[in-house]
Amino acid sequence: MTEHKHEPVPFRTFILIWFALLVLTVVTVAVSRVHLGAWNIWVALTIASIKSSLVVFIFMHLRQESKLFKIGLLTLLIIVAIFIGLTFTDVLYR
Amino acid sequence: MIIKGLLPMSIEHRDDTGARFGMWLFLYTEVILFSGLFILYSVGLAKFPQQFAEASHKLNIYFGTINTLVLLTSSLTIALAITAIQKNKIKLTLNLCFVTIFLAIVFLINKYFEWSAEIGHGIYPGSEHLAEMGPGITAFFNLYYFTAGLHGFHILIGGTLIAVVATLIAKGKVTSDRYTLLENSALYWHLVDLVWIFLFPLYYLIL
Amino acid sequence: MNQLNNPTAQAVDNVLIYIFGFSLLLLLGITVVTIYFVVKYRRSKCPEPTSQVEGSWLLETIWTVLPIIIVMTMFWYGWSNYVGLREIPADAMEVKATARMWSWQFEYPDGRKETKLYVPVNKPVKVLLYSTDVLHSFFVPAFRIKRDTVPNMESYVWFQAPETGSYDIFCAEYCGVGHADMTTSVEVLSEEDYAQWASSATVSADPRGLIVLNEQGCIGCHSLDGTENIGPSLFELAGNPREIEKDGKTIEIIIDEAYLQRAIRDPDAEITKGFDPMMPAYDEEAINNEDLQAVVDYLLGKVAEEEPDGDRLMVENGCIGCHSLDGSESIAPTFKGIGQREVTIERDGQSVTIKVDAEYLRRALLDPNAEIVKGFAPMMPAADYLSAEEIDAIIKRLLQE
Amino acid sequence: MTNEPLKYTGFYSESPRPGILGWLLSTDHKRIGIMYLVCIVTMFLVAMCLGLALRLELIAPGPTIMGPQTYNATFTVHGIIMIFLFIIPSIPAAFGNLVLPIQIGARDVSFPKLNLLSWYCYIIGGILAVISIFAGGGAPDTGWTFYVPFSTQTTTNVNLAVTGALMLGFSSMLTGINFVTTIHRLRAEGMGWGRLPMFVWTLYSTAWIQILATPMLGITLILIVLERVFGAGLFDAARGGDPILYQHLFWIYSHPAVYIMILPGMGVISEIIPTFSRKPLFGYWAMAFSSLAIAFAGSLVWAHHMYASGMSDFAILVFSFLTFIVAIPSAIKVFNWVSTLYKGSIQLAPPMLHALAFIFNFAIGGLGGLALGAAASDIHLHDTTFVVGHFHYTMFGGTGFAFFAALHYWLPKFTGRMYNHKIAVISWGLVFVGFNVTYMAMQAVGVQGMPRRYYDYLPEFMPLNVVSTVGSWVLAIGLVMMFVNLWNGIRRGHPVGKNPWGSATLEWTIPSPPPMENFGEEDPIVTKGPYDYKGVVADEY
Repeated sequence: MTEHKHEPVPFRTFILIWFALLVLTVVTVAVSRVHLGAWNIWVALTIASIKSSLVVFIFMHLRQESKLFKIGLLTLLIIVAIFIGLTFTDVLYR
Repeated sequence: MIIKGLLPMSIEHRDDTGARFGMWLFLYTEVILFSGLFILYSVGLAKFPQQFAEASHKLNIYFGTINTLVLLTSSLTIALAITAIQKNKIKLTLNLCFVTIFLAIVFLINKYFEWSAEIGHGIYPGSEHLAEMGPGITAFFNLYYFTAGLHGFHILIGGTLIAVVATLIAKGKVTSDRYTLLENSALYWHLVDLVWIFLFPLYYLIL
Repeated sequence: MNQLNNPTAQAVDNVLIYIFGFSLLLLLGITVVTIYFVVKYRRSKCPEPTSQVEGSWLLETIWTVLPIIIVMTMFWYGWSNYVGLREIPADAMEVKATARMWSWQFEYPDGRKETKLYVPVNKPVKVLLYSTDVLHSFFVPAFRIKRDTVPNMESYVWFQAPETGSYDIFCAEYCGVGHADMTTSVEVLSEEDYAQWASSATVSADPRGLIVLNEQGCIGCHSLDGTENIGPSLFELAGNPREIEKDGKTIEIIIDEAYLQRAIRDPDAEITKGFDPMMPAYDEEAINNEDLQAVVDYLLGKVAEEEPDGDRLMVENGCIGCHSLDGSESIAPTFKGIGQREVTIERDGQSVTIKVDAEYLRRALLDPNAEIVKGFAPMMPAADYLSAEEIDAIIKRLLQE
Repeated sequence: MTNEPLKYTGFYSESPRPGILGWLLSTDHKRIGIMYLVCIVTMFLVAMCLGLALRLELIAPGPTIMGPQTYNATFTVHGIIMIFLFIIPSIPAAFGNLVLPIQIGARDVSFPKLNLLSWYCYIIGGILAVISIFAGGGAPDTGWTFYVPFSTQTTTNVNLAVTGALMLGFSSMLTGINFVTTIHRLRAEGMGWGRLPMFVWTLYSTAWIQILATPMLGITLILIVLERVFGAGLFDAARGGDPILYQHLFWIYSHPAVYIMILPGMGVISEIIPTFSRKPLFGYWAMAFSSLAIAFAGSLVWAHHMYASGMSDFAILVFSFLTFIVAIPSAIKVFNWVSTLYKGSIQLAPPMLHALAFIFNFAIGGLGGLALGAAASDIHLHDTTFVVGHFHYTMFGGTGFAFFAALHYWLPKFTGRMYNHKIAVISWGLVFVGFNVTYMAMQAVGVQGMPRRYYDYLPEFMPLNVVSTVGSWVLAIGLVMMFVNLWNGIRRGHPVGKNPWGSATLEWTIPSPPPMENFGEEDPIVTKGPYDYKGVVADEY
């Protein structure tokens, strides 16, 4: 049973990340006004993924946690992808 | 032994990492909960791409964007609160918690105005006006209301949780070397933010 | 399990026999080995274990790889036979099956409706499946076919019966209180019998005028329901004004018998505004005077609609599925003697006893769960999809009981 | 039989609070486990009576003892209670709580208060489910699957039942979170992953499914309630919904839930067979990884419940393929159990009899599943009583027998007294024979084409239905005998020592019943594997 004590993350880091998140929000709104057809949704999802990784790794301190936490998150994402993906084997080919 | 950092039964069984890990596991369950709605959404989008875009136009993008900024900022303040408590700046921690709660309330008020406007237009689950607009648009708004409603419910819980922790901080029960409860509440709050990060483009920005 | 030599049943049975056979073999093997070990190494004979082996990579690899191979053959065999259940022979006849709580209705391409599925022997039949309320499932054990009927979605099954006879149809998806009673049958008739059955159906109830319109292909350009097509619609013509172009001038006329006769015999003389002169003229060779009169009468609505048949409606719409005609009561009150009955109903939480009359029956049909006959559960679907004439016919028929 | 009081009563008498509150507010894993056990067995008996009534109704065509509406409500409630209130919590919540912390050398689970909270969720869920039977509107009649659109249209008390199921899901989820954290964080010194008893491995796999699948049930049930309240048309094709999508969401949880039900049972069997053969479990790592493999692959196969639903043929191809994949780890487990017997020293004690019956029943259930996994044969068997027989073979013949095995195996440990072995063997025989007669006949009549959930049936199905009903009586007599015998054993059986069976896992190294702190002041240091029987001697009793 090993204890992981976090070093405090400097205020500056958090504020920088916050700023990046604001910029990304503006970008995603701006991009959505450009017509890219089906690509719109993928661009929006990509930006959302970048934003959420910033939140998960920095705000939620996942960067500082042990491997266990990261493997757990990976498992979760795989499972969610499977749930959505396999549902689409029905929906897309019906 | 602690429940999410609550009062320990005996000091030698304290396991902060375990408590955080438990909280992460709980967050996984929340993600799956929302993923059920995202499955419905993605299937709807695949079936009715035009109608979803059309329905998305009816949503007010300003409300959506402002709420996004509000939530991102509240995420920042609660993250800062952890650094503050680690540095034993109790006063600052408390203030940051209050700002977070304030932003949560702003978010809900915003949501209230947004929804009343839409309901005023006769757009709500089961309404006849909605039924007239055809299946695609109905599906979009049903999902929008249920997803955003569930998310709003989480905001409510998260805000309450942070308020409780703030009281405990003020009472000195959550301190600079026993702050897992604050950390876990912050984790929960970030999750609420994460869900919105996906909800926002999917519902407000489809073109 | 009475019929095995039809194509769909064979496809399924091959797989069943293959898998059940292998399963039996494996089960026997496992059981025999277990019993042998238990007897041979029982504690009274072997007080201490004679081996402390913890595993064997070789054995474990063998019994990982072997089952993989076995089940993959099962998978593939199962799939390739399933494909046969979905691929319909080109010469299949189509029948629409509509499931509702708790009866089946089969509709033939000529509009004939039946509660049993009559099909000719040796002819592939494609059954299109619909549901009006909840999920049901069309299941014929003899043909090993099953498919859910989903509201607002179309699906299908097909089968081919090589022998005449009667085969059960079940509803296999739970659908409420009458689920177990939702049974009917496939009646496989010999070709002569089927032809006779089908011809009795072609004595069409349609008025002569409509038959002529269909035969002459008028419907191809002129709709009957008001939608504008290549030609003007034939919907509700009588007495309506119409702008026509005659001799280069636009004039307005009132549609009447004489106009319609001219429009059929010499269509190019007067062209309805907004349409092109392209309709062929129908002389006496094509449509004789008698038929012409029938068409015109039909278009002007002079043909009396035949009154719907109450008995038939009650069967077609599945009323009989829950309301018996012989006095037995399980799910719902019987129809026997309903015309002279007094019933105790619960309305807004109060019990009232009333005499059955036309008004009550109408309420019971259109909003069945507002007043519930004492002792029964509120579960009847509203019959609001029927036309006013049809409702009247059912009420009339019930009051005669 | 003796009736002398036990000299030592362990956690029954050592409690910071006396009396009933000492139980209701206890955060001790053993007390919570006992509370679960009592509720679960009660619920089992209730649902068993409902099942008997169903069988009795089916003894002849036409109405016999109840009307169709009652019949539908009865099988619905039978299903809800058996699945949500009995099988899902049976082994993980009751025996998992009792045994897991001791087996890994911990004093308690990671979050004891959360553990108590999940028991309360269970109780509230149970109460709601029971109220839904009697409250206005009538007992729910949707079947435990709550398929739309029927479940959104019926006037019966679906909302309450669904809320109950939601609470039970929450309970199961919290238990899962607790177990995963406990297994990661609280293993005693020396308790490496290679020394975990197989029961712990299976609980670990189960807990992950509970975490990653149960919320999907939550959202699905919430949507049913919202649909009933707002009538939004979420699953109505005319309003942009999709009724088949409901089935996807439902089975995304409910298929993995099948593995929540069976995996811990497999764990119990993996404990009992080595103990009564005095031989290490054959292929430890294969067994451990096959548990994880079942948990993972079990999440990929949900739509094999939907071949006839109107789903796309491509999906049937994919899901049929994946379904056969999940058969492999189960097969490995069966082969390894049988190999463990080889050259052992086999004692046919009551737990071992139940374990061997498990292997037989589970083999039938599993092999029957192959016919349901193949696309063509499933079309005929789907929604017939073959399916009912099949899942009773896995859930009752499998998990049920594993639960009985666990009762006979661990109850002496946690009560300190031994039941009568002779009666235990006789009752086992009755249960085994009654079970197989009941459900084999049910499978056979399903192959003939009798649909499930049928209150009435055609006369040609009668003979096998009679056989099945008679079998259910034998089964019921055996079960009553078994529970009476266990109850008598708890009340006045012989006191037992630490280790009546000669097992090598940690729970047998502490007194029976265990003390409040499990291992006392000193945490244990583990130096050998869970199936190392060298020097382990069974106590006389």
